[in-house]
Amino acid sequence: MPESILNGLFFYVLAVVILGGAIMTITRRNAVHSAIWLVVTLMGVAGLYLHLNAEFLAAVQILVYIGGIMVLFLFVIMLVNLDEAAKQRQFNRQWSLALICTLVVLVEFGFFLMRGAGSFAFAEPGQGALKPNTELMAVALFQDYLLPFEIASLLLLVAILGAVLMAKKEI
Amino acid sequence: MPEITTAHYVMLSAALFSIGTIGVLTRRNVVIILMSIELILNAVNINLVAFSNQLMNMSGQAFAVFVIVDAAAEAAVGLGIIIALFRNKETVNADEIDLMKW
Amino acid sequence: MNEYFSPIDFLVLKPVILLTLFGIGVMLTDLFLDQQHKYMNAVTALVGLAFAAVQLWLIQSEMAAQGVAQIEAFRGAVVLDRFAIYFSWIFLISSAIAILIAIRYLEIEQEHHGEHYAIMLFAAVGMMVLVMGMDLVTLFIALELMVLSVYILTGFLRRDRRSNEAALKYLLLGAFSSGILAYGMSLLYGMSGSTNLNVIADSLAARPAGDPLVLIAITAIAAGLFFKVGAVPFHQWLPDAYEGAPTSVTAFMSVGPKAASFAFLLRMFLVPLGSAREEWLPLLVGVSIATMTLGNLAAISQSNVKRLLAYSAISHAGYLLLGLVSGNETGMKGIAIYFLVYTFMNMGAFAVIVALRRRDLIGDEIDDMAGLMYKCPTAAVLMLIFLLSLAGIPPTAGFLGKYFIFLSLIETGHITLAVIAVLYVAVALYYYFRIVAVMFMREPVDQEKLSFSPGIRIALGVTAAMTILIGLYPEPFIQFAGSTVLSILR
Amino acid sequence: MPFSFPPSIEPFVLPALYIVILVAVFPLIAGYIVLLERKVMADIQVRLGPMRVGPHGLLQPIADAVKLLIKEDIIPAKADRMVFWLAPVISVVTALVALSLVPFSKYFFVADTNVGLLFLLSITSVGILGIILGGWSSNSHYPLLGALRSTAQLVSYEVALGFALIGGLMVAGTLSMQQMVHAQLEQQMWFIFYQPVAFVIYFIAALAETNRTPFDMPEAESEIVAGYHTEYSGFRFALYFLAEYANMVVVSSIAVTLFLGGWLRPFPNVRLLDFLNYAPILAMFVLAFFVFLGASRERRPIDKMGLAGLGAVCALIGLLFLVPAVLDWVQGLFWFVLKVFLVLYTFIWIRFTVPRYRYDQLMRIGWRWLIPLAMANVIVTAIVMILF
Repeated sequence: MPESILNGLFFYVLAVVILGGAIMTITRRNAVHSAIWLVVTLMGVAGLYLHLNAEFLAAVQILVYIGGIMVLFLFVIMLVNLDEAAKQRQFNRQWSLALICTLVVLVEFGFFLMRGAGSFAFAEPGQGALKPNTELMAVALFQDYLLPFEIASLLLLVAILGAVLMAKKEI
Repeated sequence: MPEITTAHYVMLSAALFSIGTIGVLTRRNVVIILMSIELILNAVNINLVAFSNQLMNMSGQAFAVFVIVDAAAEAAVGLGIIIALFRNKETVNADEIDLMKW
Repeated sequence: MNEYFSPIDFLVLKPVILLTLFGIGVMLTDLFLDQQHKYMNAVTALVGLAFAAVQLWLIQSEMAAQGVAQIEAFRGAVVLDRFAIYFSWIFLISSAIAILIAIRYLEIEQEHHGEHYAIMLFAAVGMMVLVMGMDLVTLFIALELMVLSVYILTGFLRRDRRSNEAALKYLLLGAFSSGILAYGMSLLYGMSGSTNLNVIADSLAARPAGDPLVLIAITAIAAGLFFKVGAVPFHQWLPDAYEGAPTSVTAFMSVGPKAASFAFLLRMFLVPLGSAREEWLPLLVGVSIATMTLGNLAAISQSNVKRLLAYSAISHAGYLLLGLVSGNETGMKGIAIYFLVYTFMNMGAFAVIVALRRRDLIGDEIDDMAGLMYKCPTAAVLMLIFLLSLAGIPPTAGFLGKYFIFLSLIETGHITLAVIAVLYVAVALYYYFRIVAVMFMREPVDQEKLSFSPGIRIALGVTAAMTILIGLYPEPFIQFAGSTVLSILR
Repeated sequence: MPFSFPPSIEPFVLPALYIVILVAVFPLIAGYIVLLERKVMADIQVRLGPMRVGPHGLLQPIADAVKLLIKEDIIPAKADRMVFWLAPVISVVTALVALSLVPFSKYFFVADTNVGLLFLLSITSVGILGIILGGWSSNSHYPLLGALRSTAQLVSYEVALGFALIGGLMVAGTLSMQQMVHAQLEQQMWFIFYQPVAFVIYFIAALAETNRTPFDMPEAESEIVAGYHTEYSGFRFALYFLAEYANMVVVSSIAVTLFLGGWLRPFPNVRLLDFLNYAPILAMFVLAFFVFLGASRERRPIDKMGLAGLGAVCALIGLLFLVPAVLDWVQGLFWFVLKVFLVLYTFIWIRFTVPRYRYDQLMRIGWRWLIPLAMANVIVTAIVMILF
């Protein structure tokens, strides 16, 4: 079945990109390099969305995350000039907690490999559809999730207010 | 090669989630801590979109949009606070932010 | 009317819409006010709260008149039940008191901007939607609106490093916990195929016990929620945030957002996770014991009153979690009445600290309270009342909440827990009385008179009166609380 | 079809071919846009412009490209080498990827997705990373300042640009680039007539997005040298240059697709004007005629022969267009390219007519005028659409 092999390949390549980027993000000394690797991860996630019939979300991921949030990150990194920080010790002492996290994940993976994918029972597939993606997204956002949508606008207003209040010298 | 199921995506998401968690717990640079939080939120979104694909149900994708909105809002305010802090004290290391006991 | 927005939706949201409009109004009028007239912003915000309260009252009496227990709106995304209305009252009251005590404080700190009141109103919007929410997406976004507003308020003194640091720590840990919470929510969605809490509850109930996914989801959601209510081991942000934030904001966040987070916690544990009670109960018992222990023991060694009250807030969270451990009607009633009382006594205590703030004195160290009895007997006596109430001494209101929670523990057979809790009340008495001792026994350092602004006068009057009133004449309040929280129990 | 591909890869064949064509041909086109710009500038300033290389300087772009390629490649000593290398690549890749979503004609497009315009916007927004990283990695003051300014400008104007596009999208009712053109065919109207305000805002924001005058702050020579690419030279500089012109083509293409009827000929519904379908043939022959005329005036024999050859090629292409199938295929492409070049011409025209804004003026225009105006436009459009 070439189709499933193609799918598998796609998944594994993206998984490597995502996880590799993530590991590089949290280990780089220079914050700008971290940010670049984070962009790699975010791109990988966007690719995954495309694969999962979420085109709209893939576009939003790139537009908002990479074009917006990551640019903001880079902007701030350059404003606060982290050259000093890059020369110092990069990690603090909470290794024990981090070790526990890693162990939990390893146990989870072990469980997964031992019992197979079927051991995780998710809800049964429904009757809905995911295409045409944008139209269905509009229906979801403006009908089913109208209230959260409105509150999200308020959330963004507060975020703008907060960012301006915090970052501006004189109000 | 076995079929790629939703469980594979959930595993990927779990791995990404824990990498993000490790980043939050171990890094000293607050900007990188914020980036690690973005990793966690992306793990959440992978989960949501994978479930949405499995269930043929748009709720997950809609939820993911809101998670992205939240990530943007948090990043904006967080970076604003970092600038304010940097203006008063020139450091971005979490354990040098120690005027109060951590 | 078209199909996706009905008059019912509008009715349910009326108080929230009013608050939003007034919040935006405050931001607009702020442009035209000079520094002397910034207090007008506070007045506008209070008027907004009053309008919302009137609407809430109208909805409540209409529901009572027609015998409706709950109104669903937005396709089940929100449910306005008595539980939501009850907590909404707490949010409106606490926001109003916080605004009253903020006016003078912000003037002294020279950070008196209209945005403060606008953000406070938006936070109230988030809290009110949070207690109404019956849908994961609504709950998540409302929670974020609330906490994001509080992060900003915490860092509102931009030129003060303590405030910056507090805001940053709070934001980093808060965002982290939101991520964990969202992860748990995503698993709930995957298991049930819906974001509606009732649907999730049904599909979780149909799962076999000990399902690994359910366990992971419970762990993630519990961790996220414990972060928000400041339970051990996720409490580290709380003392710092309380200490660094402007005191008026500390008063606000110790009551409003805390009550909202707790209501959210109740809703999550009782509705979607209700069927998995066996799985989370041991976790909850452990966390509540640890929370009471740490909160009470760490409070003993504090030299800063705000920090001391922060640890006492942690310990209160422990007591409140005990109410959920017993999980019966008395326990719920206890939690509800506890929050009503807590609103008044805690905000009152912080109002006294705000009153101590002068141009050259921050007033939040215990030593700053020295000889308060001789400088200003009123403040000292009021503080005594609030501290007695926080400790839970009988004639005051604080006794009532603890009484019901301990009663519920005994009813459900958790005798050991009840004993431990009572022992910690004794510990709490010790550190509260440290403050009292300083106020009454020590000589004042300076003789400068305290001056109370009208806002603080009103706030202190209301909080003290209610603390005593609820303590002396509890029946109507008990009935009010008791009848309202039943709606959440399935 | 004499032969056919296996069904599993069949849908990828044409797009792959188009990608190869775009990547191969676009640098050349960009070079000739530069030549056009220099010629127009010369004309406005009453000069001749480049005349040395080839007849009328027609080979100038190739000479320029060769020069840039063989120039010494300098990397500043303290630069962050990896990022310095990566930044122009990001810029150029995103710009070229964006081209793949442009509907050049009914047949000639690489991809048409359900979220086409959104993708286009998101990919162009990634290009900002190339600028900010390029400025930072040079480890030098002027590039960093230029990069920060540029980023702030791009992010600010992206908001206005997005809102302006929403106005057009509400009329079109689709995000797919092909469907937009079809919508204009069905509604028998270019959307510029429904959304004039949106078009103007879009055009201004597009000028800012591509760092063109009067918004070319990031490379204001007198203030911060050359902005973010001060330290770049040779091939890497050429990449930034290419990205800039690719971006110009992309924003013009969006304007053409959404507001100016895309690959439709003017008045596609009026039967009376059907003769316009033959415009490509006519254009080719007229072009050939003028080239021959020019050839007869040249003095040097090599120029004469060169131009004559070019004229012959034009005439040959014109003859080829006489085949109905070819004409049908080329029809849309012709109109699209014509419209894009008109928009580009306007860009160039403005560049040599309008003075540059100061940085604070630039930000004020963006935030105080364009964004509120664009939002008002969206609201008014929504109200009108509900009422009628």
